[in-house]
Formats: sequence, structure tokens, C-alpha cells
Amino acid sequence: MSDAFAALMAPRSVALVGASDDVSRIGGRPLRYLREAGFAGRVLPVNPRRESVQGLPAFPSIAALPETPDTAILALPAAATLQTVEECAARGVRSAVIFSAGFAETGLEGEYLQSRIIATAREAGMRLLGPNCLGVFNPGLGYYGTFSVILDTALITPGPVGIVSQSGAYGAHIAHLARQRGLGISQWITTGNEADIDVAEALDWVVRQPETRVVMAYAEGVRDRDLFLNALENARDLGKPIVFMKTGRSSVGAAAAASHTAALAGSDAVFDAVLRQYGVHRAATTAEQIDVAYACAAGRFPAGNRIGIFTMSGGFGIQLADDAEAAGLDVSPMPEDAQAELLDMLPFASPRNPVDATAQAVSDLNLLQRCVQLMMSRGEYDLFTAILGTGPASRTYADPLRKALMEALGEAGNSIRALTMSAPLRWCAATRPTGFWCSRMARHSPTRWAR
Amino acid sequence: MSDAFAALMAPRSVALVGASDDVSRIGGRPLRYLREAGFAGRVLPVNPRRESVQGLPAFPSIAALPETPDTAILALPAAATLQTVEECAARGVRSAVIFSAGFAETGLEGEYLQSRIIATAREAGMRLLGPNCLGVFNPGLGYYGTFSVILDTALITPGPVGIVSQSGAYGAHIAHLARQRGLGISQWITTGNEADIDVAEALDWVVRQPETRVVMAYAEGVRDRDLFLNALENARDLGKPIVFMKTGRSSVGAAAAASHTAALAGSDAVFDAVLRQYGVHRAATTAEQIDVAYACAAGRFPAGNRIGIFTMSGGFGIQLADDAEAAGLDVSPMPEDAQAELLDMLPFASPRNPVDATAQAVSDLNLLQRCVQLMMSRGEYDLFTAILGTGPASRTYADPLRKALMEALGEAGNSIRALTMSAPLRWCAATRPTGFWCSRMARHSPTRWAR
Amino acid sequence: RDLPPAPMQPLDLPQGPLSEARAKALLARAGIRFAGEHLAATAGCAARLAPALGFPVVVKICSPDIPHKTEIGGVAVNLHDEEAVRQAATEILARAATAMPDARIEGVLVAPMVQGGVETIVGVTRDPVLGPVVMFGLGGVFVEVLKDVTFRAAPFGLAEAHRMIREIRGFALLEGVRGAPPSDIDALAQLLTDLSRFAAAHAAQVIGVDLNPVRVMPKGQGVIALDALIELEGQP
Amino acid sequence: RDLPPAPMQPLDLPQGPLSEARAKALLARAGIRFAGEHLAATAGCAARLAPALGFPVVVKICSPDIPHKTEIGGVAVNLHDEEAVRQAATEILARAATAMPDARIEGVLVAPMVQGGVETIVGVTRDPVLGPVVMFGLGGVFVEVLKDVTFRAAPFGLAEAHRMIREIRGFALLEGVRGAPPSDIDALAQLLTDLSRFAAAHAAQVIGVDLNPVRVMPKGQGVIALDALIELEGQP
Ligand SMILES: CC(C)(COP(=O)(O)OP(=O)(O)OC[C@H]1O[C@@H](n2cnc3c(N)ncnc32)[C@H](O)[C@@H]1OP(=O)(O)O)[C@@H](O)C(=O)NCCC(=O)NCCS
Ligand SMILES: CC(C)(COP(=O)(O)OP(=O)(O)OC[C@H]1O[C@@H](n2cnc3c(N)ncnc32)[C@H](O)[C@@H]1OP(=O)(O)O)[C@@H](O)C(=O)NCCC(=O)NCCS
Ligand SMILES: [Ca+2]
Ligand SMILES: [Ca+2]
Repeated sequence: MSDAFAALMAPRSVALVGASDDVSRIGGRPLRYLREAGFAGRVLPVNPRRESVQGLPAFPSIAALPETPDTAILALPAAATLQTVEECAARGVRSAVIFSAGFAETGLEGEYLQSRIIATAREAGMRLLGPNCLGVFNPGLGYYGTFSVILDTALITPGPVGIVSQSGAYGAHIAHLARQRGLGISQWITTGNEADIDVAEALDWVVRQPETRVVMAYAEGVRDRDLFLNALENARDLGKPIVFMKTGRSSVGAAAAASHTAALAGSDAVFDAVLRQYGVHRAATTAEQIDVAYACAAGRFPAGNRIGIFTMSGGFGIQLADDAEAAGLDVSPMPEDAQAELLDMLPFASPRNPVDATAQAVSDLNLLQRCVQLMMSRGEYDLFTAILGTGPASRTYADPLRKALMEALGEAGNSIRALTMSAPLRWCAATRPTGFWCSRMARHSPTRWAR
Repeated sequence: MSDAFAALMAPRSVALVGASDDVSRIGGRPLRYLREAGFAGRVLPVNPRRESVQGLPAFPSIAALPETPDTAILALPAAATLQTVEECAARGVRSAVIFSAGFAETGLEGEYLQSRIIATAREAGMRLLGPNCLGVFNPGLGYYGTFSVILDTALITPGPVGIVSQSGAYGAHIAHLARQRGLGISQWITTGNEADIDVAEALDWVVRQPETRVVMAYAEGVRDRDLFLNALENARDLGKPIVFMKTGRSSVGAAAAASHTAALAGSDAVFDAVLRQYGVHRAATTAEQIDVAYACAAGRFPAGNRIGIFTMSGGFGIQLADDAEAAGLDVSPMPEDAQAELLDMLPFASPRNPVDATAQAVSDLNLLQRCVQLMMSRGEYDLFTAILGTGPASRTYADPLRKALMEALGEAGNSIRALTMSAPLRWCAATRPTGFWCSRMARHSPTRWAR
Repeated sequence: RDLPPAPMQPLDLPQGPLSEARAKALLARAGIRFAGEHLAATAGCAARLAPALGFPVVVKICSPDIPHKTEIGGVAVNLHDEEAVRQAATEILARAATAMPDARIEGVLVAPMVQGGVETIVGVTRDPVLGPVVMFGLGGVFVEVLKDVTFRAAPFGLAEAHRMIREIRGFALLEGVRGAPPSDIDALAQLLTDLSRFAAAHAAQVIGVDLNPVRVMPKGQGVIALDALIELEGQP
Repeated sequence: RDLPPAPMQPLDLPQGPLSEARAKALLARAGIRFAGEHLAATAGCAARLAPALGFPVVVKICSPDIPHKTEIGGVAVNLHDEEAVRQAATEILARAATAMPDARIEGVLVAPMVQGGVETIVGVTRDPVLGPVVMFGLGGVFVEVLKDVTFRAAPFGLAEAHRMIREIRGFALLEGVRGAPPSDIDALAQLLTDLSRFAAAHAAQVIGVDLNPVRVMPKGQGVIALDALIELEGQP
């Protein structure tokens, strides 16, 4: 299995069958992205009607290629696909990605065509991704075997988040959102009709890549119990969280799922329980999926559930305390003597926890630092969190505030540090390297990030 | 009551007591904002230590003012407040806003000081907002009686959303978030310690302003049952939704609430039920509060619960159908004959509902338009929604997509139209005037907007 | 939305604690229905009154000073003949005299034993801020394990009462499960509205009301509150 | 995390339907505990076996062809003496012969009547994708009204079983409410694990298992499955 995946995800050479000269067409996009990314492997356009494609020499067929590619990408009408798969099989190509729609998802005829393709591939020991999929990418290698339009804006930065999705559009969407949050991606695989490789197998592979620290997965259902449970178990053993979006809960959703892919969706309640059993986080919303993946991507996990909350506004502190408690965290009070010291510093303060340094700390950053230092040194919290409101969004105030906080927190310990506020991404990015997790309140509630 | 509110929220003249020359200080900010906003009323700085403040002539005391202002804003240390309130009372000033902290929220001494202030005001028939509050603003009049730093970035655009908050920081935060979403604000009131005016009275006033279409409220508890229920009833009678953030659910939260304000928080379950009784939407998260307010601000409400879902990706369609059904909406199928027509147009399509026009409609906008037109003309949906993924985020694709959709939808009917996707604000803003509600999926799930 | 119910004409409530019989008499004037029952001063009276109610019957101590009757053994259920009634009443009166010698005893209540229906609890509490609120929940594990109750500020109309009833997680039980007939939800809504009018009209005097249990009978057969406790301002 | 339990040595399962007695015998080999009960071929045997079990007892028809015993009047509970047992067994056998003349009758099961504890249901179903899963829920309204059940893919260990039990909304009932003693949650977890090993070992043959009800007794007193039904592949 892992050899085939190496061919699929990290090929030394790739044939683009149906490669188009037009960079905006499905057959033209992968070539464009590969060149923009400076992919180091060999790229072999196949197109019987052209001598060259986007400036590269084109070959009339797989048979005519000067070498046997590790993988072939098929951007052909469904009807033309079988012949090309046969040619790939004959030539000994080890893997192929099929973008084309018009297979099992459309009815009996397409199902028959799909079964012939898969039979051909299987006989030759060739592995297939798709059909009806959006392909793969592996940003660390600059390999983009996909036509996703999200790459029009920018290519993807390598990073800790793996993505595996049955739906191409959903996979592209969460990749885009991850990018917006400043998260890099390790590998990205969309499985489409899953004639051969399914989401479980792809999940297992992505989980086992050393670059991956957390995986976002999307499925309407799974096909193979053993592969699936095995992937979940491997992820757990490796300590790599999976954040799962499983759709098809509703009766309508279930009907749509049946017509969309041939996935056999088991009862949702069973699926849900099994995810819990394996410690997988099932996200209720896309925003939650991104948030949880974002939190896990730092690779720090709290040792306990004691949370210290710092605020400069009582109202915020209460809101966060409510949510923290609802999430099962222990908003435990500061030690009595530390509370007394806090009150000495600032008689208006609420010294318990949330520690409310009041608006006074807004104008007196020295005071802020002393409060935070006291929480860090005396509170014995597993998580430190500050709820900062609009401060970080202020032109004038944002940078002094960040500096003051960072200094006060120091490098101490392994405690998780979370900030929740309304801040530009730039501000969040600047806090990230010191293990911070910035939750921008515009997007979601504290509840969601509290794990 | 309404006269006092007129004096407080729409004064013809305002005294700024403790006005500072430094535009970054609490006492300096309101003057700066009033001048930036071009406030048409008279502004009278009061400061015994200066001849002029930020270029305006200053007066040594309230008594020395050339006229009696409608309202006074007190940015003085708590200890100096009583005397100024006495002067205001003597002079016949009708209302005052007190920013100062150091009153009931800090213990017995402060409570005593607060009680003397309120007794003085009451005797003179003067109404007070605060102390320990962030003031008010009324953007339509360019009136900013607040020191909130969110105004550093930009002043506020007038619009349909009223905001009433016990917490200054929270009130500022949701005003900032509303602004980020392109929502204008009708009036904004923060009540702080509520020595006199409480959140219920402020709510009632804001609800009754003609500019207001929806109100976001924040409270840790309420003081006066009759005022509160009366405000909720008025809002319901006027058809103006209230979106409420009530904190103090948890035991910790409840403790913090007690120390933060003197609010007597009733049992949360009772509060929760009473909000339901009056048709108030209680938001679980800040993001939900903004989202629901955003949805209501358009002033369109669905007549029924039939929802039509358009998608170009089966996966998205299923996810939205799941969420719609969970929210009690009826994802009812297209009529049989309309389904047949859809399949004639596009044999790969899922014609039921969600109507999945597949990636084919991505490249063929004409096809997209014909599908959408068929849904609009034949589906009899109360809500039309399209889940568009990353399309609107694409540099090249966003504008053609928007134009095609707008044309296809036409001006038909009163149906609510919601788009959910990942798009820049600019794109959302361009669809808004035709009654669209754009939900940017980065931020939240479809569930939340489905009402 | 439904109009608020017509306000109830306030009753002249006494000071201090009320017995079950007096509590029921007051609530009956708000329109609330109880099982037709009799107050008997002696065990003999109780036995003589019982046959007219139809056996089996229940006998309960009736005193303003004994709000929690079962705790002192003040309730006997499922009594099938006059002799059983006499004996139970005698024992109950004796136990009350021993356990609470200073209690003012009005006698025993003899009531038909109501069975069937779905057990619910209904009450009024005074929220420190929101004032008189009516509570509704299903009896048994629903309230004890799941805390499956809801509230409404008093007073409220029938439509609101219906919404209130449907908020309960175990609502399906009232619609009938496993072949049980659907319950008289209309009558339950009426009870909740009536109680809300009572609570609103006497907000200053009433600290709390407990109707526990209330049996919601099959559709068309109404609801019956089997017990009533009113806590008034000015109690010891 | 806890290690997966040692796999169970697969049993040689028969084809076709199983009677309650045979189902219990198989499950007993997976470690599951039932009330000590006897299969009696005739009403006379039933009466003679009963005293050794201790009265009251329960008598149930025992046949691979009658999975739903109560539907044909095949169960009699709360029998207090030999004569009652003889009569009940006679009637049950007669009813079975009338209602299901082709059913293979093994006799009647005579079992001690187990009371007390908390009623739960435990089962195995085969998910079309995820294969054998164990289900757990509380009996009564919890499962009927609230659908308060949860699942685990088989097999799983004790720690997982404990997590599973705690997922139920009504879990507090097992900890003891209103003065009831805490239940034997350890024994319940053991039962769930044992059943999961059985389900995993026989995934190909077992379509479903129903243990309904299972009584979870007070801490230290174990769990007792009162009924057992196994559905096997290859049934008619
Ligand atoms: C795959 C698909 C995009 C092809 O559509 P298309 O681009 O319109 O097809 P074309 O007929 O133009 O073929 C593409 C190119 O392959 C070339 N081609 C045709 N047959 C060929 C063959 N046997 N070998 C190599 N090239 C071939 C064509 O000449 C064309 O090149 P050109 O642009 O230079 O003329 C289309 O069939 C499809 O399935 N679209 C939906 C894809 C989808 O949604 N997937 C799921 C995503 S989640
Ligand atoms: C109100 C508060 C900001 C004043 O603090 P401060 O600005 O440090 O106070 P100062 O002593 O400098 O007084 C402010 C100005 O008023 C002037 N002043 C003092 N007494 C005065 C009087 N009786 N009349 C008029 N002006 C007076 C001062 O000269 C000063 O002006 P200057 O800057 O020109 O010297 C402070 O006491 C406070 O309460 N801060 C917290 C506010 C808060 O968080 N509110 C809740 C928001 S939710
Ligand atoms: Ca009672
Ligand atoms: Ca059974």
C-alpha cells in the first residue's frame, strides 16, 4: 500500500492525460500549478491533438511516453477513461488519479464503466484514486495533482495539518480555510467515488506521515470497517488527533448521500459512538473543525484541566468562565495569599479567577504584567487564557499589549496559552511561535476551543 | 423617561467634565470622537486646571458654564464625582454619564458613595448612566459620549442594529464585530453599575427608536422585572427581534457576576425560559449573536419553513441539508416534473433537493442560471440558499458567479436568500442590497443561520 | 401571539400556613380541578364518607403544620373497605399526634385513589428577579434524574402553555408511547394558565405552590392534581 | 488507553434460531451471568423444580421458534407456590400449542423472580459498515421516550465499557438517586466487555443479540440478564 501511495503522492514523474493548453480548464490547471510550485519531478503532458501543452512537449498517448511515469492524472471525459487506464496498466504505471465525473454517481451505466476500470487496474496491480475526485497535493514536494481553483489565489504552505475528504469541494474548502488561519498542510487527498482507494486508506497514510500532526477528515460514510478502525487506532497510537466532519445525519442528507456517492452510510448514531470510542473529535460545524485542528496543530496538550482566566473586563471573564465550565474545565481560584497580593496591587481587581484587572490594566501595562506573572507563578494552571476583547484590534494599542503579555508569560512551562479576542491575523501570527493559540472571537465562542 | 433619554442620547449640548487635552486619555477621547464625527450640538469642556482643551475653551466648573447642558459626561476619579453630580443637580442638568470606576463594584465604601450620588440625582430629577460604564453613542447624530477605543479605528456607521450592554467591554466588542460585518448601529448604550438606568430601561428605549430593527443585548442579570418584561413585550409587538447574550450560567460565572456588578442574577434556567417565552433569541456564543442579528437586520423573515438548497458539490449539499433539518426546516423536494427538466439539462445532476448541479455548473454559468431559475419558479421555497464553497473567494471566478446568481434569482418574491461560502466581505456587501444574507463559512456553520 | 389571560380577581389570602384542604379550596377558585374528596374530622367520619367516593381510597393527614405528610407516615393508599379506612385514619391521627404534638389537625382527607394517566409536577416559585414563575415537568426519573423541567413567567395564555409543555424533553410521553393513549394536553395547558393567573394575582403573598403529582389523564378526561401545597408570605 | 480484551475462542454455533435456554447457555460461555434457572419439559416437572429456586418464580415458554414470548402469552410472573407454577406452565404450553402449532417446544423455563436493581437493555447489532456493535441503554422511558442509548464497536475493554456507560444521559440513575444504593457498574462494564468479545468472535454468524432486561443490582451484587435472544445467520 505505501508504495502505491508513494507513487500517488510523491511521484518522480507524472503523466497528465488530457492536458490542456488553457490554464483555466480542468485539464490545464494541474500543469499550471506544478510549474508554479516548481515541482522537481518530470511532468509529461499527454494529448493526441497537440505537439505541446503550455510550452511543454506533449505525447500522443501513454504508450508513446519516453518513460513509465509513477502516476497518471486523467482529465478526460468518462468515455475516454477506460482506454487510458488500459494503456496505463499495459505500461506498468503504478497509480492514477481520475478527475472525470460520469461514473457510479450517475447510475447503472456509469457504475458498469467504473467496474471495468477498476477491474483493469486491479489486474495490473495499479492503484486508482477517484473517479469523480479533485485529486491530491503534497505541498512539501510542490506536487499538485489537482484542478482545485483555491490554488489560483496562492499555492499551499507545507505544515502540520493533513486533509482527507470524500468530497472534493469540501476538501478544497477546508484547505482554503486552514490557509486563511495560517495553517500549513502536510498532504491533501480527495477520494471521490472511491472505486479503489477509500477515505480510510488515505486517512491511514496521511496519519502516518511524519509531517502530519493532526488530520481533518470528511466523509459521508465509510466502506471498509477494518481499514477505517485501523486508521483510527494508528492515529491514536501516534497521538495524532483526527477532527472529523461526518455528514448524512438527516433523512434528507442520507438520501442525498446515497445519490452522491455509493458510500454505504451506517446509522449515524453508531458512527458517532465509534468516533468517540477511538477518541476522534467529531466537529458539528466547519468552523469547529478548523478551530479544533488549529488548536491541535501546535502539538501542545494540557496536562490537566485547571484553567486560569485573565481579563480586563468582568463581563468577558464571566462569559469565558461559563464556557470553560460547560466544557468541563476547572476554573479554580488563585491561592488565598496570591489573591491578597493582587488586591494590594489593585484594590478594584477581582482576584479569584477570572482575574479581572479592570480597565486600569488597559492603560497600565505594567499592572497587566504583574497580574499575569502572578497567575503564571502561583496559579498552577494547566491552561492560561486571556480574553482581550478589541484591544488587539486597535491600531495604537495592539503591539504594546502583545509585547507586554509575551514578556509577562515568559517561556515558563508547558501550559497551553490561549487568547481569545478580535484581532487581525497578523497579530495572531506573531503570538503563535510561543505556543499561543489565538481564537478570534468574531468567528466562534470560547466554548469551542476549550478541550 | 423618554425626555431623559433624549437628553442622554441626543443632547443639544454636552459638558465633558474632566476633559483632557491628551486625546488618548479617558477624559480626552470623547471630545476627539465628537469632533471627528462633526457633532452638531455644543460641546463644553470642564476642567479647572486648563483654559482650553484640545483647542476648545474650557470652563472651571459646571456652575461656570454659559448654558445648562442637556447632559454631562463625568471622567473624574470616583472621589471627585459626588461634588460634580451635586453641581449638575443644582444647575438643572437633566442627565449624566459617569465613566468612573470605584463604586458599588468595589465594596462597601464604593457602594456608599454610589448611593449618595444616586440620591442627589434623584432628588433633582436627574437621570444617571453608570457609574463604571463606557457611555453611549448615537451615530446618526454623530454623538459619541464614550471613551471606547474601538472608535480609534473608525467611527460607526448608522444602521439597523441597536446595542445595549451592562458590560462596556462586551458592548464595544460586539459593536466592533458588527462593524466588521458591515452592519450599521442605531444606538449603543452601556449601563455599567446601573445605579439608575438599567439594561431593561435602555433596551426599551432602543427598541422603540425607529432606526432600530434588531437589538443585541448583554446582561449578567436584570434588576427590574416589570421594566424588563415590558421591554421584551414592546419589542415583540414592534416585530423587532432581540438577540441576547446572558452570562453567569456556571457556578464560577455566577460568582464572578456577583463581584462584578451588583446585579441580582436570577436562576439561569428561569431566565432562559422567560427569554423563550417572549420570543427572544438567546445566543450561546458571540458569533451566534452577531450572525442572528445580521440575519434579522435585513428585515425579511420567511413565511414558511420550506428551504431550497442549491449546490455545485454533493458534499456541501448534504452538510447543509443535515443542518437545515436539524434546525426544523423542511428540505422538501422539487416537483417531479421540475426534477425531470433538471435531469434533461444535466444528466449528472441530483435534481431533488439539495439540487446539485455538480462541478459542471462551475464552468457553465448558463447551466447554473437555468437550475436556479427552475428552483425559484417551481420549488415554492420560502428560503432559497446556495452553498458555494470557495468559488466567491476566487480572484477570477467571484464576480461572474455573483452576476450569474443575481440575474437568475431576479427580484422574485419575498423569499429569503442565503448564501453560505467563503468570500471576502466586499463580495458579501455586493449581494446584500437584494435581500441576501451571506454567511461566510469560515466563521460558522449553516445551522446557526437557519432560523 | 395569544393575548394574556384576563387577570384573576385576587382572593383574600390568609396569613400563615395552609392545610392541603384549604390550599385546594383556594386553587379551585382559580379553576384548578382536584379529585372530589372529603375532610373527615375523625376516623369514624372518614370510614362513613369513603363508600360514596368509591373504593379504593386514599387517606391523608390534613394540617397546616404538616407540609410533608409522608415523612410522618401521614398517608395511606389503596384502602379497599370501610374498615381499612377507619383503621388507617386512626393510625395516621395517632402518628401525627405523636410526631407533631403542636400541629393544628383539621382531620384526614379521604380521596378516591386516582390511577392511570401520566405523572407530572406543576408548581410556582418566586424568582428573586423575574417574580412568580410557573414550573412544569414530568414526574419520576424525568425530574429526578434528568431535571427535565421548564418555566414561564406568570401570567401566560393557553398558546404559551402549549409551547411550554412541548419544551420538555420527555414530551413524547404525553403523546402516548408503547400503545398508551395520548394525554389530555389541552387540560394540562389550561391548568398551567390557571395556575399562572393565580400566581400573578397573588405575587406579593405567594412564595410557592406545589402540585405534585398532577396526573394527566387520557385525552378528554382532564388533569387531576392529587396534592397541593401553598407557601404564603408570613409563615413561621 | 486500555488494551483490547483477549479475543474469545469462537464457539461452534448452530445454524438457525435458538431458544432462550440455548442462547443463555452460549452466552454463559462468554462469561455472562444469568439467574440460575431450569428447563422443565412438562408442567409437572416445572412445579417440582420451582421450590429449589425459591419463590416467587417466573415461568416462560422455551422454543427456538417463539422469539417473542409475551406476544403469545408465554410468560407468567410472580408465582408463589408449586400449584401456581403447575397451572401457569400448563396454560402456557397449551397457549403455545394453539398459537404456534409448528413451533418446536423445548419446555418451560422456571426462573427465580429477580427484583430490584436498575433496569437496562444491552444488545448487539450488526452495523452495515462498522460491523458488530454493542448497544447499551437504560430501560423504560429512557429507551422508549428518550432513545437514550449508546454504541461501541466490538470488541472493547473495561475502560471503554466504563466510558460507554457514562455516556448515557440517565447515568445518574446508576449512581443511585433518591436514596437508592449505587449500582454495580463494574459488573455492568464486565458484561458489556464480555458481550463485545462474544460479538467480535462470532461476527460472521451473529446478526443480533438482545439482553432485555438486564438488571444492574446494587454494588457488589452483579448484573443479571433476565432474557436472552440471539439471532443467527441462516435463520428462516
Ligand atoms: C474530465 C473532464 C473535465 C473533461 O472535460 P473536458 O475538458 O471538457 O474534456 P475534453 O474533451 O476537452 O478533453 C480534455 C483534453 O483531453 C484531450 N483528450 C481527449 N481524449 C484524449 C485521450 N484519449 N488522451 C489524451 N488526451 C485526450 C482533449 O483533446 C482535450 O484537450 P484540448 O483542451 O487540448 O483539446 C469532464 O469530463 C469531467 O468529468 N468534468 C467534471 C469533473 C469533476 O467534477 N470531478 C469531480 C471533482 S470533485
Ligand atoms: C474616570 C477616570 C478615568 C479618571 O482617571 P484620570 O483620567 O486618571 O483622572 P484625572 O485625575 O487625571 O482627572 C481627569 C481630568 O479631569 C480633571 N479634573 C479633576 N477634577 C476635576 C473636577 N472636579 N472638575 C473638572 N475636571 C476635573 C483633571 O485635571 C484631569 O484633567 P487633565 O488631564 O487636564 O489634568 C478613572 O478614575 C476611572 O474610573 N477609570 C476607570 C474607568 C472605567 O473603567 N470605567 C468602566 C468602563 S466599562
Ligand atoms: Ca406531594
Ligand atoms: Ca425480553
